[in-house]
Amino acid sequence: MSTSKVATMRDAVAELVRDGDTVAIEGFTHLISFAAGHEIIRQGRRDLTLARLTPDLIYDQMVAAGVARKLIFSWLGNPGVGGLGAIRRRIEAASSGGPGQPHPLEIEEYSHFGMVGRYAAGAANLPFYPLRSYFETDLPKVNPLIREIESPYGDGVVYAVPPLKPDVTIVHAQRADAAGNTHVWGLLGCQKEAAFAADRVIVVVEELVDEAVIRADPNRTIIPGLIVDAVVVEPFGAHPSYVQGAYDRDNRFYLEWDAITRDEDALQAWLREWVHDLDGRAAYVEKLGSERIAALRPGPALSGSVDYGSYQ
Amino acid sequence: MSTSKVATMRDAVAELVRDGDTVAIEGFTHLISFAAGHEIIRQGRRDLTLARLTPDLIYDQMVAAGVARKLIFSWLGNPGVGGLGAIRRRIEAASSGGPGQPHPLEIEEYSHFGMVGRYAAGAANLPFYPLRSYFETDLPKVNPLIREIESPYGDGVVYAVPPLKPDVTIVHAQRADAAGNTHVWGLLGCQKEAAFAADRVIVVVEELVDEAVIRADPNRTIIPGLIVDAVVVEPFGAHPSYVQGAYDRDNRFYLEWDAITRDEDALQAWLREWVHDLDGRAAYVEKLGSERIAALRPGPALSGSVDYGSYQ
Amino acid sequence: MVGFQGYAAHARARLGPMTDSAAPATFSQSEMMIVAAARELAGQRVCFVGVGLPNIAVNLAQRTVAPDLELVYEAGAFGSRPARLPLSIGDPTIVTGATAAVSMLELFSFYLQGGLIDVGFLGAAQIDRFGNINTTVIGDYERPTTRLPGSGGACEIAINAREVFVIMRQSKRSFVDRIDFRTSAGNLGGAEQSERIRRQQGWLGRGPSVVVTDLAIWHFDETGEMRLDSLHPGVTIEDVRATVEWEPKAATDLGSTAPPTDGELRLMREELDPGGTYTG
Amino acid sequence: MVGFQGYAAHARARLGPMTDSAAPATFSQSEMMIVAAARELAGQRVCFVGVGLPNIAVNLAQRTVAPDLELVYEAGAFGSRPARLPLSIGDPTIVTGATAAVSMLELFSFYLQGGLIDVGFLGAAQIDRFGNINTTVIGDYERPTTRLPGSGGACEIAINAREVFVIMRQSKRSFVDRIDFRTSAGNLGGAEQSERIRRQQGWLGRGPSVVVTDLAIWHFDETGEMRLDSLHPGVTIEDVRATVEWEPKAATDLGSTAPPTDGELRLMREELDPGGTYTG
Repeated sequence: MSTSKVATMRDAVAELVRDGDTVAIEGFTHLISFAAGHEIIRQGRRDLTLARLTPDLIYDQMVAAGVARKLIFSWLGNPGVGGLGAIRRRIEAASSGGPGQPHPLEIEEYSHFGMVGRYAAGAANLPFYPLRSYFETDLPKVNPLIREIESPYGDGVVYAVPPLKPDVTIVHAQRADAAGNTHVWGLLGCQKEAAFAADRVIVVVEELVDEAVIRADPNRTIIPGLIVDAVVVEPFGAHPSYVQGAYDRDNRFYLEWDAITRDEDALQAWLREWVHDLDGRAAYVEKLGSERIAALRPGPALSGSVDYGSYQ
Repeated sequence: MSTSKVATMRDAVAELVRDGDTVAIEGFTHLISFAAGHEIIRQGRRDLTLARLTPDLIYDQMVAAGVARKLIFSWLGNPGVGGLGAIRRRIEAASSGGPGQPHPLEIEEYSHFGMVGRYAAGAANLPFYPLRSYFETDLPKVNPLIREIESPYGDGVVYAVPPLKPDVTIVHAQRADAAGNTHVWGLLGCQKEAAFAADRVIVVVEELVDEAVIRADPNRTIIPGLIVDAVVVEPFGAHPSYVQGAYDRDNRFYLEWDAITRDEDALQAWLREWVHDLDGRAAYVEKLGSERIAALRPGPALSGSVDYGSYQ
Repeated sequence: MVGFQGYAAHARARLGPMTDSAAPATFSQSEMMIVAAARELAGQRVCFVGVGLPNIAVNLAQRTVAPDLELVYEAGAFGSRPARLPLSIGDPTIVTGATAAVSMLELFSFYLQGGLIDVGFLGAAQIDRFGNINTTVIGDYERPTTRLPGSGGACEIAINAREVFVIMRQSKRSFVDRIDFRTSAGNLGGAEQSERIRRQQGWLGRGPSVVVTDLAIWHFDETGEMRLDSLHPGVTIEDVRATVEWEPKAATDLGSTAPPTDGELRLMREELDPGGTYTG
Repeated sequence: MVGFQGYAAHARARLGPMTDSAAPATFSQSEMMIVAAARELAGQRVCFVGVGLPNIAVNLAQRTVAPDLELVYEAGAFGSRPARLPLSIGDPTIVTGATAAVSMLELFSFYLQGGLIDVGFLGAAQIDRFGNINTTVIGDYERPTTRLPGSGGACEIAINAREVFVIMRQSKRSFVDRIDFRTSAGNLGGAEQSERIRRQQGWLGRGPSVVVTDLAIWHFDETGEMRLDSLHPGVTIEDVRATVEWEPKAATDLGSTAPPTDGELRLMREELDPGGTYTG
């Protein structure tokens, strides 16, 4: 696996993300690849099905930019702040649907465990994933893909969710080698399951490291290069989400988004200024300014080193 | 969780392992708690159901000592060397079963994935675990607990295995704090699943560390103290298996076992000399000798440290 | 788990600001609600934490009545000791210094569905007399008047945590006779049905046990229905009736909630929420 | 995956020692078998490694015809670069310096059943003409004359690896008309049934593609039956017939296996197996 998969974000998205794809930019609060989402907007992809447990600001922006046809999710909001205006308008549009209204967004809804189970079934080539959730709730009534399954041991019925196999999964990580072997620490979310379930995988990293750094700590490897198609080096590419140990979540941005997302014009203006008028992440970072970035740097908290032992 | 769970092996086994229990001493080649197995023999437990993917030498010894009624497993042998004589004689005894023969050992057999899936279902409180294995093989014919289950999505039938919930799971690890929060590195096997599936958990460690060492690297935690009943500090407690970074597998012992296990008298003599006549692991280690132990120490291979960041 | 502080803000925006007239000027109704909720955690061991109001209540409890409380965040953190009050439940401060950081598959499978959670702390947009919760839509699902966040992990927490605490502001829009969508199971149609189905389904949770609002503390009686047990300072039973769509049951020995102590207020105002995000 | 070197040793003990008379004195039949098996891995990418004979063959291949071969061990290691030949497939040397060390649940779910393995390398105690494998019992399951190791991961590897290589010694006891127990699926009753069932079951593996023995190299013809393709040096077709219970098919252009090179022998004797554990 000595062949390098390092690519620019522009080339990776151009080659691996196609109109009509099911795309999963995963990462639960932690490690959300805003850089990839913005590049998908810049390249004008259309009719995407966007899958994510928590659509978060990145999907609000992508929906506002018109790249999406459908949303697969489990929790829709700006955590601790409010709603996601663009997505909400597209969903609530269904109720009025007048000519002045935006085109309704198709939705397919689960719970967090259901979404994680869907990725896990996809990754494991299983026809379904069983869980105890949903009985006596209204979710199965509005989502016919959530189905009952009877235990072969005569102890009752549980529910099943179907496998979710994205055409492309995009994850952000602290570091990877040129072959795509990827280390992640902090919250792991469901990136591993989403990546193994996908047909194509793009890994975006803060830092490109030598293979030896990965092999020095094999238990830290979340995604093997074996399933990775492109490695994009994009420091600060997860802002305004965060990277454990590298930078903090920019809560100020999440709070400020509440006003922007309520106003379609303000949102479109934001997209022009921060996405369309910039040619990539480097420009975005420069526009943010070194002061804002410096304020997000955490102090150190080292894990310490363990000894795997040399066995000759 | 400031209350200490640190106990001696004698007390931990006396209190937590009971006649008739289903016991899982897990660890795939790596981290097998021979120390716990020997203490169970010394305390004369009876009618145990022993669960393990690979019974290995420890269960051969326990079966020879008469503690077991039944074996639940997926691969029976001395890897790369040969068979497990005591277990084999007890199984093959079924074919002759004469008065001179030992009492037949009940067996329940799966594949590795099936065993891991059983622990996972037990840990997740699921009524079954689905997998694609077994179709068109003879295993389901001899194990009625391996059953077909139909996908609710009309795409065919897979097999299911039932949850396995040991009364007690015993795992060896590099280190834990007094509350039982446990770090493991190297091969992880299915210890996590077996521990979460169990009613009681004993963690045996090479080293007792301060809680701060665990909290410095939360991604390294395989088992939380929340599910641990006792922490036993037993350096070299996994010999002749190994502990990544601490000592090597004693292959010489595994090779020598082949001759011992073929001869019931030699096996019983070994049990007397190395288990019954010793009062614990410390005596076993002393008997092994510092030279043998020193020869098993690996050279260093450090993981390196990562930064979790301090977020005040 | 769901961020109700967020939704509640919207609800307030729609309903017009709620006045604090019923409470003394020294503390707000939100502060009383958070303090009362925190106190309910006394003696609890492992708590699954929701964003927003549950989050601040639980962090207050860890600093007051429940110092050994183990915090579990659905994002994949166990044994967190947040050095600051996280705005989101996926904040880096819940990981640094935590006991374990695991995948969500492991957290939902082994910790939650596996039965290791004592208390699941939920918010809600609508709740009925039996503690069934709606966090999905107001109006029809296909044609919602208001689209809410949805389940997140709430429907899993509601059935797998040993018991469920709910914290929410009460009004005729939130304490309703019939919820528009059942996102998370409470006592279903009542205690009898709830116990039967929970047993039959192998759920490890007993269901909701307490609801703390800006006006009062509710528990559940033997029929599985919500029962008013304590009124916050300055709140009258009429205030409660005026903010509940059904005719609420009240305990014969109706108590009155002790007001926040100076220590509790100081912790919230100076340490946990100096900006007043939750308590304003 | 199973340790057949171990079982084979027992089998030999029962059968009496196999002579190397058919092979020149410069190398043993075991060495020829291992070398021939290693060469079959040329051009392969990801190999799931069994203990014993597959283990040494794969390690030899990584040092000769397939330097980029990614080794996967069921114990939970991916991208291993063993500094020494591990006696067991759970040896610490497969972890230190590996690309990833993961739980067995993850390895079997995502790597194997998920379809990332190109070649599964298995041993066998008994094999039939269609490549179905027995590693469980000789005789009746309830009353076995010889209890074998069982499946381990073999039955999973047999259906999920893109193709399956088998390495084993051949004899009338191991190359049998009917195996006593079907542990791992090969081509079932033939190519047609195998393809139908593999499609219907959603198995990602195509089944067995090569069997390398101490006497010869076998592939599978369009009917799914084993076909003799190459005889090792000094081995005659009669030697093969004398060690197969059924009447074996042979390729019209029957080849002869090139003997081990000095380089291959040196690697085995000096680096991989100086003790002669596998090659003796």
